[in-house]
Parts: sequence; C-alpha cells; structure tokens
Amino acid sequence: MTDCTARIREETARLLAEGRVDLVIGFEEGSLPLRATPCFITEPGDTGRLIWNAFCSNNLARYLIRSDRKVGIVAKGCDTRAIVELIKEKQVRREDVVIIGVPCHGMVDPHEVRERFGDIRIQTVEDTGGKLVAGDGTALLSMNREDALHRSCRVCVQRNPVISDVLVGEEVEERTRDEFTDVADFASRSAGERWEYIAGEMSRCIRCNACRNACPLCYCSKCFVDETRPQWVGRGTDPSDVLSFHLMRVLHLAGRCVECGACVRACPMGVDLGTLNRRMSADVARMFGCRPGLDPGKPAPLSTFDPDDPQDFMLEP
Amino acid sequence: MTPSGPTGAVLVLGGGISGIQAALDLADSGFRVYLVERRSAIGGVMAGLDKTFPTNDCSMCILSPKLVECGRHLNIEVLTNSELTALEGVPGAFTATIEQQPRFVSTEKCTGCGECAKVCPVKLPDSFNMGLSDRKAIYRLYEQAYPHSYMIDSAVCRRCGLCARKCSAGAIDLDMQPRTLSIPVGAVIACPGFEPFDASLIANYGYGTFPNVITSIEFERILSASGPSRGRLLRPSDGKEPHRIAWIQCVGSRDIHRVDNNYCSSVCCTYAIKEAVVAREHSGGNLETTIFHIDIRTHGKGFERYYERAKNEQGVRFVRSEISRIYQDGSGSLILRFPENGRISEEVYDLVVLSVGMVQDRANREMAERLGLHLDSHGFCETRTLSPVETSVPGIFAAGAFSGPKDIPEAVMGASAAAAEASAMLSHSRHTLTQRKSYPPEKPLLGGRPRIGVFICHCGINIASVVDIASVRDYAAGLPNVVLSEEALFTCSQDSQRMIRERVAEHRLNRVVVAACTPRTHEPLFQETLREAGLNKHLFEMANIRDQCAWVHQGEPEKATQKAKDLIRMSVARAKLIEPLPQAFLDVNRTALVIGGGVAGMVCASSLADQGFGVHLVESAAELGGNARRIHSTNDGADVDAFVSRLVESVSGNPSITIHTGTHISDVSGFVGNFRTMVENAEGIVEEISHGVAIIASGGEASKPDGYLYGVDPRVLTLQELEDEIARGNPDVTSSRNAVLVQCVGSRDEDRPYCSRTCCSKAMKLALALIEANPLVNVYVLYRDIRTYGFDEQFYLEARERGVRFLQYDPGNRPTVEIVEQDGRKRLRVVTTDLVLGREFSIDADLLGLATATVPSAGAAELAGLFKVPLNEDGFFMEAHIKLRPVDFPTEGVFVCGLAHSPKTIGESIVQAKAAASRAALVLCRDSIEAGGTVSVIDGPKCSGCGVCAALCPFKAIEMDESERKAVVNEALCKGCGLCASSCRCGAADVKGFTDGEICAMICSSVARGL
Amino acid sequence: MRTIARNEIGRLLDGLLAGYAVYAPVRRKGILVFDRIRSGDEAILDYANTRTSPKHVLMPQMETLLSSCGEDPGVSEHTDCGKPAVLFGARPCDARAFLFLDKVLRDGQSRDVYYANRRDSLLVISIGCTQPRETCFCTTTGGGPLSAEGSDILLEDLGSVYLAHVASSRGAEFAAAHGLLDTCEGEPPGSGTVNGGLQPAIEPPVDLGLLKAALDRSFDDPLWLTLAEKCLGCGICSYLCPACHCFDIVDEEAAGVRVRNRVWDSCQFSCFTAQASGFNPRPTGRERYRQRIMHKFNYCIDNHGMAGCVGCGRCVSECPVNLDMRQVLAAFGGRRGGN
Amino acid sequence: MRNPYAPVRMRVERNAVETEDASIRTLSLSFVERREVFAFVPGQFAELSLLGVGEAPFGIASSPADPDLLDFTISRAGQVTTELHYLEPGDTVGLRGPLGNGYPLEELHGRNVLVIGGGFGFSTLRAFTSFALHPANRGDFLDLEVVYGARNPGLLLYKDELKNWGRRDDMSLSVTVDNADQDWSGRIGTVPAAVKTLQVDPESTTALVCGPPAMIRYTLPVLAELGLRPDRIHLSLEMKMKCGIGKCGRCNIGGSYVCTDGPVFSLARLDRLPREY
Repeated sequence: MTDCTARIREETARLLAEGRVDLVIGFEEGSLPLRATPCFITEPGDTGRLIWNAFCSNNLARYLIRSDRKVGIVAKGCDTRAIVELIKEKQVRREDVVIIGVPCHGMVDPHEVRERFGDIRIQTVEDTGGKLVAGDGTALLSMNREDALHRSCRVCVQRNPVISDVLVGEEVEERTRDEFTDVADFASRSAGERWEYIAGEMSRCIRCNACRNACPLCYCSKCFVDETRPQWVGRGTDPSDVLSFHLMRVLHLAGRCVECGACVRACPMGVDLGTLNRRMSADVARMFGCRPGLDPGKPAPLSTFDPDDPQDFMLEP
Repeated sequence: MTPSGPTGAVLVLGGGISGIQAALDLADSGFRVYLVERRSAIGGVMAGLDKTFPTNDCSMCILSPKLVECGRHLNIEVLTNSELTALEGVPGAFTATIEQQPRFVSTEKCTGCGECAKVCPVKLPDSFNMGLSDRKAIYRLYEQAYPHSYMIDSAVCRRCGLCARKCSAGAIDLDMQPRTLSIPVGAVIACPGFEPFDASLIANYGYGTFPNVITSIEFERILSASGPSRGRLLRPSDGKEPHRIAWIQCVGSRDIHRVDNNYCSSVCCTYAIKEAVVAREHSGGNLETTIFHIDIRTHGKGFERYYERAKNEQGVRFVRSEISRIYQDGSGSLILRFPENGRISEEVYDLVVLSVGMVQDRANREMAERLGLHLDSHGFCETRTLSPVETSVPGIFAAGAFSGPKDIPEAVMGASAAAAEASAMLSHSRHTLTQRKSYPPEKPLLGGRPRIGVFICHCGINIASVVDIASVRDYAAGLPNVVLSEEALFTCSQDSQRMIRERVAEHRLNRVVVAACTPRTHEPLFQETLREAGLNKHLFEMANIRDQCAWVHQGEPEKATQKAKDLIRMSVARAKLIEPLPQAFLDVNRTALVIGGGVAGMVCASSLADQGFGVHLVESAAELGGNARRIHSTNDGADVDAFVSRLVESVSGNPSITIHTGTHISDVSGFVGNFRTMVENAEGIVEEISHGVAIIASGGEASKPDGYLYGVDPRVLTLQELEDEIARGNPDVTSSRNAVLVQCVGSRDEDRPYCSRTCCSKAMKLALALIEANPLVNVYVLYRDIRTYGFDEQFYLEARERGVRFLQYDPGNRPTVEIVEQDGRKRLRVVTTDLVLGREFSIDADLLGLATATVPSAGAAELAGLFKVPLNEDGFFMEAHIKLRPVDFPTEGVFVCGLAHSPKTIGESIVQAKAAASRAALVLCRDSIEAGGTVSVIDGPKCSGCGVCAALCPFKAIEMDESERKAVVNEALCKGCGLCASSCRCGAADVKGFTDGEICAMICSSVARGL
Repeated sequence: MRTIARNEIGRLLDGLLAGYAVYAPVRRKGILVFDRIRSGDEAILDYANTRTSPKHVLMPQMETLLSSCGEDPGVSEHTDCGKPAVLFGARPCDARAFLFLDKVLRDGQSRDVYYANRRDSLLVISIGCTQPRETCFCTTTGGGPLSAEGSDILLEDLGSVYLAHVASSRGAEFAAAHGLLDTCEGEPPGSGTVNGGLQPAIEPPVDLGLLKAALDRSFDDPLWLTLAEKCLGCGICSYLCPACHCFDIVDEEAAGVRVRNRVWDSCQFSCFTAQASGFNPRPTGRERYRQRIMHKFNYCIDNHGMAGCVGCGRCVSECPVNLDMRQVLAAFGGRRGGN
Repeated sequence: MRNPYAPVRMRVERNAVETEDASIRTLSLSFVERREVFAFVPGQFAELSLLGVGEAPFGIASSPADPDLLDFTISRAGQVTTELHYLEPGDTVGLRGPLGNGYPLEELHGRNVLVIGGGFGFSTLRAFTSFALHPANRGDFLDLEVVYGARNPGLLLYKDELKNWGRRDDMSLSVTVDNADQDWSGRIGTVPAAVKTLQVDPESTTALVCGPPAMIRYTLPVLAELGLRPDRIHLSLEMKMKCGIGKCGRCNIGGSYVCTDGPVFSLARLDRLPREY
C-alpha cells in the first residue's frame, strides 16, 4: 500500500512534469477516519497529497465524463471497467486519459468497521493486508480485512485494471468466477416477495440522487428524472415514483453497469441497491453472456440491433 | 402527350410479384400502368406461399405492403378478372383490347366485411387452398387480397340474391356485365407467371389417388396460417398430424422420360428444404423429414448455408435417390420404394410432398400467341441470354417465370429490368399520362385548443355486432377536447370521407380520430382525407376497434365495448398532443454514379442513359469490360466478345456517360439525391462528382485455387483460364486426351460456404467445347452436385449424351492429383472415389480444370464502408431484402448489381444491372426528395453523444458530430423506424409524431379509466 | 431543580400519545430517524444523532398544498395539520434549525401557512448532547451542545437522569399543563454543578463573522471551481440538512384527482434554476456549490440574522466524496478572515 | 389566515393570438367571485395556474388603470403555457398575485421615461405605457419615449395598440425589427441601434428596460453613452420562479429574491449584486 502511494506520486509527478496531462485525479486523506477523498492534482509539487489505502473506494471514472482536459487517473479494476464503458460510449476519449492502474485488494466499508468495533471513536486504522487494526487512542482492535470489504468488492471479478497506461503495484490474483450467489436467494423468491423486498428498501429513499450522481455511467445531460415533458417520474417520495426511478435507472444500466458499487456506497439511507443491480447484472450475464467493462471491443448488448433477433426473452415467464 | 412521342403508358400482363414490381417501378417513374390479372385479385403465387427461403420471412407479410401500394397508386389501374384479347399497333403506340369479366361486387363499395359469404348457400372447394378447404360462391380470393372486395363466382352462383340483401353497403350487383376496354399503351410487359406441374401425370407417385400424396403448393397452404387448417400441420386423409414426411424432388422437372421436360425448375430444392424446416418448426421438432433428390441445387445467394443448416442442425434428412414407386397402406400412409446403395429400400411416410416444377399452361401460350411471341419448346417465352427481357416482338418485354423458371428475387429483378427497358423506350413521354394530386393549402393551427373529432365505424356489422357503438360514441363525446363524436356505417367509404371533410370545416376540427380497423391498411386513406380538408395529414390518429375489440373479444360484447372506449380514450389523449409535421423537399441531382465498368456496370450505365439520365462510370482498371472479357461465349452460343465490344463502344460513345477509368472512389458524402463522391486516379488527382444515386457494380473475381498442383504444373488451369485457352485455340489444350474438371474448388467449403452458381454450367460448356475441338477426348467431371439449374440442364444432358463421365466425390474425401512418370511423360494422376458406384477411379489426365470460387472484388469492403452499406458473411454486398428488394440497400439511393451482389451468370448480371437502373431511375425521375414528416429528431442539449443511435440506425440516417459530441439526423434518409428513440437512454432522440410525450399520454390514459 | 429518570421517559411518552402525535428517534431498517411512535418504549434515547433531520416533521418531503377532484371546481387547501405534535429527543442543533426555518417560512413577509400551522402546534423537547460526534460543529454557527434555542423544553442528559429546562412560554405551559416536569428556574443549561463537566468542547473551525466578511469578497474566487470539481452534485447535503428548505411545487393529475404538491428540492440539482429556454443562471457545479455556501453563510445572515446552518454535521458524515463543509469554511474563513 | 399558495379563480374573457407563428398569445382575465383588492403597479407579475397541470409566473401586461381585466402575454414553452394557450373564453384559471415590486412609479414621477423593450419582454412595459398614457396619469410623467423591437414583424406584440400609439402626439414610439419582409415599412435594426439615435436629456430621464439578455447586454452601454446613471436605469429580470413569495429558494441573486425584491432592479443595484442572472 505505502509502496503504491509512492509509485502513484511518482507517476503523477512525471505525467504532470512531462506535460502529458493537465490534471491527475487520485485520492488524498479524508477529513474523517476510515475515509479517503478524491483529489485533483495539477502541480507536480502537490503530489505529496496523493495516497493509496483501503478507503479509496470512490469510482473516479465519474470525474472523466466529457472532460475537455487531458487527465491522468488513478484507477482500480472497477474504475477501469467504467472507463472502458465510457470510452465505448464516447464519453471519454482514450487518447485524452492516462490511466495509472492500481490492482485492488478490495476496499473497506467504514460502516462494517464501525459495526464491528462499536461506538469507539476511531482515530487510527492500520491495514496489514490481512487485518484491519483500529485504535481509539487508548486501545487497538482488529478484524479480518476480508470481512470489512464493500459488497461490490467481495464479488468483484476484475480487481486488476482492465486497461492501463502505467501499472502501479503487483497484480492481484483474480477471484474465481462470479456465479451471482449473493443474489441467488433473492432470485429464488416469488415475484411478490421480491417486489415486497425491493419496495421495502426503496421506502427509505429520499430521492437525493446520490446513487445516480456517484455512478460513472449515469452521465446523461438531462436525466429522465429531471425531465418534465413527459414527466416520467414524479419528483416526490410517492412509492410508485421512487420505485419507477430506481427500476428505470437499473434498466438504463442494463448491459452497462460495471458493478463498482458506487451507488450503494453513496446512498445515505443504506438502501439495498446492490441486490437490484446485481440481479440485473446476473440477467445480462445469463442472457447476453456479457460482463460490462471487461471487453473494450464488444458493444453493449442493448446497444446492438439485429433484425433477426429471435427475441426469445419475450417467451420467458 | 406530344403528338410525335410514344404513349406514356405500359400494359403489364400478370398480377403476380413480377407484374406488381414492374407496375410499381413504372408508375413511380412517371408512366401510367394498366395491370391486368386473370384472377379476381393480384398477388400471384406468392400470396399462396407460407414462408420464403432463405430468411423464412412470411410470404404474405412481405407481399402485402406491395399489394396495398399497388392498389393505392394513383397511376396504376388494376384490372382483375381480365384478359388481353388483342394487341394492335406498333411499339410505342399499341392498342390493347382487354376483356373484363364481371365481378358482381363493386370494388368501390365493398368493404370486405364478409357478411355476404356467411349467408351464401353455395359451398365449393376453395381452389386457392388447393381444394383443401371450402369457400362460397361469393368469396374473396384470399384474406389480404387486393382488391379487398368480394366477388361472385358466376359459374356456381344460384343467383338467390341472399348476399345482395345482406350487404349493408349495397355493393352487390348481380346484373353486372362483362366489359371490353381499349387501352393505348406504349409498351407491354408480359409476366403471366407459371403453373405448377400437374403431378397426376406421373402415375407411379399416385397423386390424385392417394390423399396423402400432395404437391408442394398444397403443402404451402397447409403450413400457412391463413390456410385450410390455420397453420396446423395436418394430413388430408384423416386430419392427423404426420410424424414422417417425405419430399420427392424433380416432379415434372429434369425428366425426359415420363414427361418431356429437360429443364430444372431451379427453386424446388430450396423450397423443399424450407418446407421441411418450417414443418419441423410447426411440429415442435417432433417430425422426421426426408428429401429424396438427384442433386441438391441450392445455388442461390445464401441457399447453401440454408441447406447446410437444415442438414446439420435442423435434422432434415437428405437421400440421393429416385423414388421408383409409392404404395398406400391401410392407414393411408405411404410406402416409398427406392434404390439405395444398389438395393431396393422401402420406407413408410405419413405424408408425401411432391416438389412440382414450373410449367407454362395453355392460357399463357394462347396469350403469347395473341401477342405474337416466340415460345421455346416448353412453352416458355423465348429470350436471349444477352438480352434477357426482350422478346421476339419489339416493345414487348418478358419478366418472371414466363421466360423460364425463376425464384422470387430473380422474378423481381426481371420485372424491374423489363420496366427499365420500357422506361427507356418511352422516356420521352414520361409524366405525360400520369396524374398528380393537388391539395388545398394547409390551415395553420395557431396553437389553439385541440378540437378533436372522433369518427366511429360500424364496419357494417363487423364492429357493430359486438361493440355497442352508440355507447362508445357518447363516451367519446365526453372526453376532453373532443368537440364531435359521430358514427358511420363505413367510415372508409367515399361518402364518409366527404362527411369527414365537412365536419372538419363545420366544427373547426384540428385533430381527427377514427375508431375503425387497422391503420396498416386504412391510415393512408384517412390521411388523404385530412389533406383534402386542409389539415396536415399527421393530425390523425386511429383506434383499431375492429381487430382489437370486435374480433378478439367477439364473445364478450361488454368487454369489447369497454375496450373500444379505452382505446379511443388513449387515441384522444395522443391526438391532443399531435402537432403538424412539416414536409421538406430537397432537390435531386439527376446524375447516377456507376461503380464498376464490367458488363453489369456498363449495362446499368447505358440503361440509365437511355432513360435520359447522366451517368458517371468509374472503373479501377485501365479499360472497361471486366470479367466478361474472359467469357467469350455463352452456353447458348452467343458471342460474348462481340457483345462486350459493342457495349464498350456504345457506352464510350454515349454523350450522357462520362467514363473514369483507372480511378477509384476515395470519399463519399451526402445522401440520396445529393451525393458527393471523390474519384481519384493513379496520379492522386481527385475529381469531385455530384450525383443523385450510386450503383455498385464493383464485380467479383475468381479465387486462386489451393492445391491440385495449380501453379506447379502448367496443365492445371482454372476454368476461366481453360476457357481463354480454348477460345485462343491453344493446341496443348484442345488436343488433350484425358481432361478432368474438378468442381467446387474453393466453393461450398468451410472458408466459403456458398455455391459459386455458374461453375457447373461452365463445366458443361467447356466439356462440350473440348469434345467439339477433339471428339476423341475423354472428359471427366468430378462434382458434388450438378447445379445446371434452369435451361442449362439441357447442357448437362447433352454432356452426358456426348460421353462426359460424371464422378461424384465426397467433400470429406476430395480428389487428389499427383504427377507420375509414365512412358517418359509426366502425367497428372487424378484419384477420386465415386460416391454412386462406391469405387475409386484413377485418371491420368493431361488437362485439369478447376472450378474456382467467385469471390467479391478486393475493394468491396472499402466501398461498403464509404457508402455505409452492408456486406454479407461472404463479403458480397447485402441487399435491403433478399426477396423483394434485391438491388436496393437500406440506405436510400444506393443500389447493387452484378457479381458484387453474388455469383451469377452474365445473363443474370444483365438482368440485375437493368433492374438496378430501373430502381435508380425511380429516384432520378423524382422532382424532389421528401424529407421530414415522421422522422427522428435529436434534442441537442439532451444528447450525450454516446453514439448508440448512430451505430444502430439501419438507414445510416444518424451521424455523430464529433466536435459537438452530438448525434445529427439526416431527415432525407430517416425512415422514422424509431430504433434511435427506443435506444436513447438520454431521451434525446424522439420520433416526430410518436414522441415520448404522445406515447406517455396514451399509456397514462390507458390506466385512467376512472375519468 | 428536579430530574426525570431515564427509565421514566417511556412512560412519559406513553402519556403524551393520547393527545399528541409524538415523534422520537427510532431505528427503521437499521437507520436512525425521527418518526412517529406508537408507544413510548419505541423511542431510542441512546443515540448520537439521527441520519435524517427532524425537519420533515414540520416540512414533509412531499405534501399536498391544494387538490380538487373530478368536475367539482372546489379546491381543498390542506392547511389543517391535524393533531398537535411533540417532537421528542431532538438534538439542540436540530431544534435550533427550527428557529431558522421559522424566520424564513413563518415570520417573513408571506406566512407559509402549511409550515406555520405545523410549527404552532408542535412542542419541541430536545435533549442536550454529552458526546459530540467527530463531525459536529454546532458552535461555529452559534449553537452548542446545550443550546435551548428553538426548543420548548431542553433536557440535560445527566446519565441516568435528565434535567429539564423550560425554554419557552409554550414549554412552560406544556410543563405546567402536564405536570410532568419541574423547571430549572432560569438556571442556564450546563451551569449546574452536577453536569458541569459534561458539556463537550467543540472546536469551531472558523469565526462566523470573519467568514461572512470573507465570503462577501469571494464570489469570484477560483476556489469554488476546485470545490465543485470534487462535488458530485447530489442532494445528500441538502436533504439531510435540518435548515435547508428549498422546495419545488409540482402538479399532478391522476384518475380525475388534481393535486398541487410541494416537494423538497436542492440547489445542487442542475434543474433547480434551469429555465424553460434552456438558460441556466447556475449552469455548473461551481455556481451551485457556491450558492449553497453563500446562501447559508452569507445571504441568510444578511436576511435573517443567522446562518442557514446549525453545524449538525450530517453533510460532513454522509457526503459520498467526503467534501467536508468545515474544511470549506476554513478555506474561506481561515484564509480571508484570518488576515 | 390567508394561504399564500391558494390562487383566486379568474375567468378567461379573451385568448388572442399575438404573433404570426401563434407561439405567443394574450389571455384577458376577469375576476370570478368578487373583485378582490388587486392593487398592482406596472411591472408586477402574477402566478397563473391550472390545478393538476402547473403554475407559472407571468408579468401583468395590462394597465392598473383598467383594473377589471388583467392581461397576460404568454409564450408557449412547456406544458403549463401550452394548456394556458388552449383556454377559451369562459374557462377558469387560478391566479396568485400581484407579486414582486413593479416599476418605481414614485421615482418616475415628473421625469422623462424611456421605455425600451424587446420581444416577449415587452409585456410589462406595455402595461406601464398604457398606464402612463391614461389621462389620469399622463400628467405625472414628462416625455414618454417607447422603443420596441422584435426579431421580425410577425413577432411583434400588441399590433393594434402600437398603431394607436404611433398616431399619438403625447408620446413617441419607435418600432424596429431585426429582419423584415417586403411588407414592412418600418425601421430595421436592433433595439440598441434604435436607442442610439435618440436624443435624451440624461438628467431628467429614467429608462425602463426589459427584453432578451442579448438586447440588454448591448443596450446598457448605449444608455451609458447617452449619459444615463445606473440608478436611472431599471431592468425587469426573468428568473425561474416557483413560489413567488421568497421561500422556495431558486430565484435569488445574491441575497435578493427576484420574486420579492424584483423583478425590477435598478442597474445600480444590480451592479452591487453578483452576476448570476
């Protein structure tokens, strides 16, 4: 980790000094324990702010959308998956971005840590690779790093960057195939039960749009939610409007969602968006054999048209 | 019409697909057309087919729009129940006499409701369904027939008058008399089609005796959803589902023993495969299908793949054997006896389908006689390979199966080619006899409140017997913005149109909703009425309360009525939002660009020039001529060299044609009507050509063979090289003792899973030429299937008669060649195993000819990219629709012909080139290209520039503005299909007239019944 | 001075339930929020603060202002707020936010009757803080862990007991009427010997006066661009904020029922100020983030005499990219105010 | 207690097409139940609404001198305006107002008034001009000079009124269009160009300006050239508004709300506000 930090700083300084990029987007220390925060470096002298640790969970690809600058970006597997899709969808020009790829061990969910350690006032966290050791100034507590990972990191199929210009750190071993076991139980429930569960989760939604705005693939200049002619979705918290919003969003991401989990992490209300998204991803994988973000050459399945499409999905129960 | 010019009208004889295509091409290019059909409706054979190969498109579904178009065309007069009785005059000024039998039903008044047939007491077998079902004395030929009206079969009608009393439209007139018409026309296109071979002539198959032995045409009806069993696969004897079906090929074709037919009907192999595949789909795969055949002739574009898929994936069994006899067992099943591997086998089938060929019947022969046309020995209209649509009579052109067996695309191309000939002949009289409709100026809407008129149709009792029209009318009257709700017995009738026009004026209606039948057939009619009423035609909306209410909920009148209200409420909700859509008109550059200076390109260029258009002909080689320079003569003995020279001369000397040899296309921009193409020569000098259409005739070439010692031993030649040598009279070749021709070298293999189509006939020609040169030569043809389709079959027969030995090899065990020393001479030893005899042959040859594949020319892919048109898997250009648009592309204004499209003979290239010229002329003779209307529109600020719409647009009407990162629609190319709108996540793409807002309004109102 | 035992609270709330709609901190699917309780023991007393603020008690995220039905031309105004309500357990910062909302919605030129009616029938019983969170900065904006502003009654948390301070006449009336609590007779909270040590120290990141002065000069500061660069433009900060009150008015019609609703809105959304013509006076995140800070720490002080922020820290703790309001204030106040 | 969100019912008396393309119409409304105290000054606006469709703010286009009929000139842009365009005489519509400050009549008292309007922005200036021309008020002002422009003749509003004004001798009117057709005999050119030709006494003149942003941008320098002080130039601003009573939070410019402190601001005041409009 510290090694990665040094390498990221080094590469950033080099890219800026050589004038290859105008800006490098990476992470710096957050203002709170268990947090890192995106940072934007334009001066080689500022590279000392850059860090790499277990809390660099934001998907920085979000910041690349329709940028008119040459940008260097520190990118994990999931960030690069998003970049791949953004390039395909012409939101990012490959030649305008320099990817400092960082193989990822999975990012730690502060909520999990707090849950585990209870109400202590965490002041320090050490990531030993296998363990997380937290201190409140008086005592040290430790937990398995693996148990503290974000949900998206636990099922991540591509921790190493899919594409990169510079690779920082050792490649990590990829997990075995993702069989979508985490949504198997959900999928096995009846339609009514699934509906009830999702509706229950959505009832906490406050329509802050953080899921949308954190998503690297939600880049429409005018989101359907903000559209008034026609008014697809009411603006309030009527359950039907909330559900419509989330269901439409997930459908807009079908075949494009790279499962980075940014939406889940952004939600202030802990709404289980993960289940809905993962279920959609499972369908996309099954029906189209597609895992978005992994194949730069392959068009998104719902962005292709074949007049002879058998449309056999219509026959599914 | 100028007194000196020819008559600007054309008589088209025959209302099948050929006649329809010819009529549409001609009428659209400025000629008046009389389409004469013997039967009571146009549509021909295609109307009776179930699916079409190789795409398995529903035949009726692709034909129906053409029927409607033909029927509606202002400049096509369809004369059904009619027959030409005489043709007098000279080319350019004929007078045709047409005898029209009475229909007894007014086509203007009849709405096709079908109540008359319900009361008609006379029942007889329905000939359209091959007698497999019944019809009444008053009937309609088939469901989607045009004219849509019923007719009375006077031969069986008892004149009881029940129908006339029942008809609420008053359409029936039992006193209708025959009439004779005298029509001046400038040219005639004869395309009366063909008759299926009468299978009862082949006694040993028991057709006519055994109920479960049927013809392929009957089987099409059985498969058809509109057929006697509504698409359920049942056999005639007992209505049971068959489990084993056999097809017997070449019934009436390639048969000089039982009948004197020495030609191949060309289509039966592929249609049998299609029937087998479709039958298996119908039965859920629980069906054994066997095709008994001599050769499998799947020589058409995409057919070989179709065959391979049927054989390898779809479980269709192919047995190479001739059925010697059929017996019937007690259950009605059939025992087929046939030789197999030297023994006689017997197999039992539930149903036997005879793949009957195409023949000419007496009626066609008599008609030909009246026209003075020469017929060949089989009664087909005589034409020449190098003038394939010209008959023996100037001014009369032949198309379709009248001049020989053809499949649908060939018929369509022939029809267009014939149209091109007629058009060239009459080009000075274009637009002299055609009508153009004028409309009052459109009233501006001024943004006022929507004033919607709702017109509800009884459709006789078609709708009214189920739906409570009065309650629907009252309901509609109370809907928001509806200022008038009115019912009509037949909303589509002429007086109703007048009524609608009056109401628009009286009530200041600015939107019209018609609740009746389907917009597919009737929307244009009502839109026309709106235009006549001074309203933009898009201010119209239709609710289909017949199909979707009265028909599907026939037993539930309350629900049907409720649903009719729901549908009307939705329509009104949309109507409120509809806005007039402006139409823009763009000028057309009346020049064509023809790419490729081979026969196809030259023929096309000269046809266009003859039709009065300027042409730029671009050829990459230094001189014109292309592959034809190496053909020398056709099978029927025509002098190709002379033909090509003449053609080059005439093209070069034509002031309308500008020739650009030694150049290639470097850039293309623009769109239909207004292309700009850069033509670059070897020195890099670029010339810009402005043109309205482009025809790709970039040709093909022979593949270089792999193996067989080609390039190693000088005696191993491709067939093309062999032809050159024979023509040159090379003694090394003409004095050969043992000549071996190997077929399918590079075709029908894994790399090129298609048939090169021409090689079998060419092999016959060369074998016969070798024998001609040296009667002592032994010629061996090593083949897989002999595909001498059509009249070329006679050359196969002749080759056999002249002693050519045919040895069939297995593609898994191809012939081998090695050089062996014998008597101090190096001989080419060819070893092959004959499948029929099952033994190995070793031939010491001094000449080896290889039938190489025809492959697309090298620049095809680049050209495809420049014009944004597709290529198929084999690298040939992919037409818009393999059946009905064989020379068009989805991209408007670009056409294809010749080898660029697929392997074909020189004669076929000529036909296709003329067809392309005909289609291109349709664009060039227009005053302007209409743009706008129901087209896509991109809301710039909402567009995120992801490019999905541009990638998906099948018409290449959307481009990305890379600097703005926005999609841009070219309205001249957009067809309003809506693919962009449905794929656009940002909601930036919308189709005018079907906007998200309008659709949403309908959806919202659909769930708002409470109102 | 009388105290109320911690374990008596449940019973106290039960008693109120008969006459009042009672809102208290409860856990809903793992998230702590203010919601109506059905029994006193539902209320959670051991909490730092709720995830969402109690603002919705006075200004629901969505409320119907007007409605009409079918052909009837009559319009219902929905201004009646129903049963009087008690908000129990608000933190002093959240209670203080009501003071701010009052200035904007109730006490201004046009009285917002919907808010005002709810406010006038609401009694706020807040509980002082003993243990501030790492994100708290109430002292910056004039509040404090034991501030009674905006409350009717403040409970001072002494561990096993609470000390009650009546902070308004309505609080006094309520206390008297229910005989539930004795008052502290004017003793300021935290001044008692018992709890003196419990008042937590919260270091203000910036001096509000100096900040205001700095912001007055900072409209075109390039720093706004830097801050907006990180901001995702979501509405978490606005929607969790107890003082944010921007709203939209939207009409809907379904099945013959026509309604005009008020829904929360956020100045961070691009459509907030976008005009029908496409023109947007705040076209990018830079203008929108600036508006947020300027509104709270500059314009509100000018217009209402207090900042539109009470330092509850929700925006700090929940911002998905850790854009920390305190650092933002320090960046302006520290830089400009300091010299 | 008055509910500031509840509209009063108005009856549509007239709905007239203003422009050739029918994109702008003028609604004339009368009070249904009782003539409420609806005292307003030119330059104020009101919210028109159709319950279930929506509410939108419009400047009052008629003069307070004709208090019984209120005019609103409405450009069709979204759903609300489309539905308002659809209204026919006898229909009812909701109204909240008057809102905002209006033109500073007291300040204008006894001064020359230069009215400068462009396009659709002319509606409240029309209200002012009609008001000023009313016999009861005309004496309150000295010279009245009106400059009004549109993109083309078809987009000019209040054509009959313009004709009448053109004939009067107690005011001067110049109407100009950016692009003319052959039927147009009037002035061709932009509004700023027309203003440039005027002779005004800067000391005794106050300007009222309302129009599209481009017009305002190029007119202000011309006014400065003519010597008008910023506090003698008043602009009526367009801003997205919802509540109209300073609560919903979207129309502020700095600490000022366009809906309550505006929409009319003096240039001097605007210069003190952030440029966020």
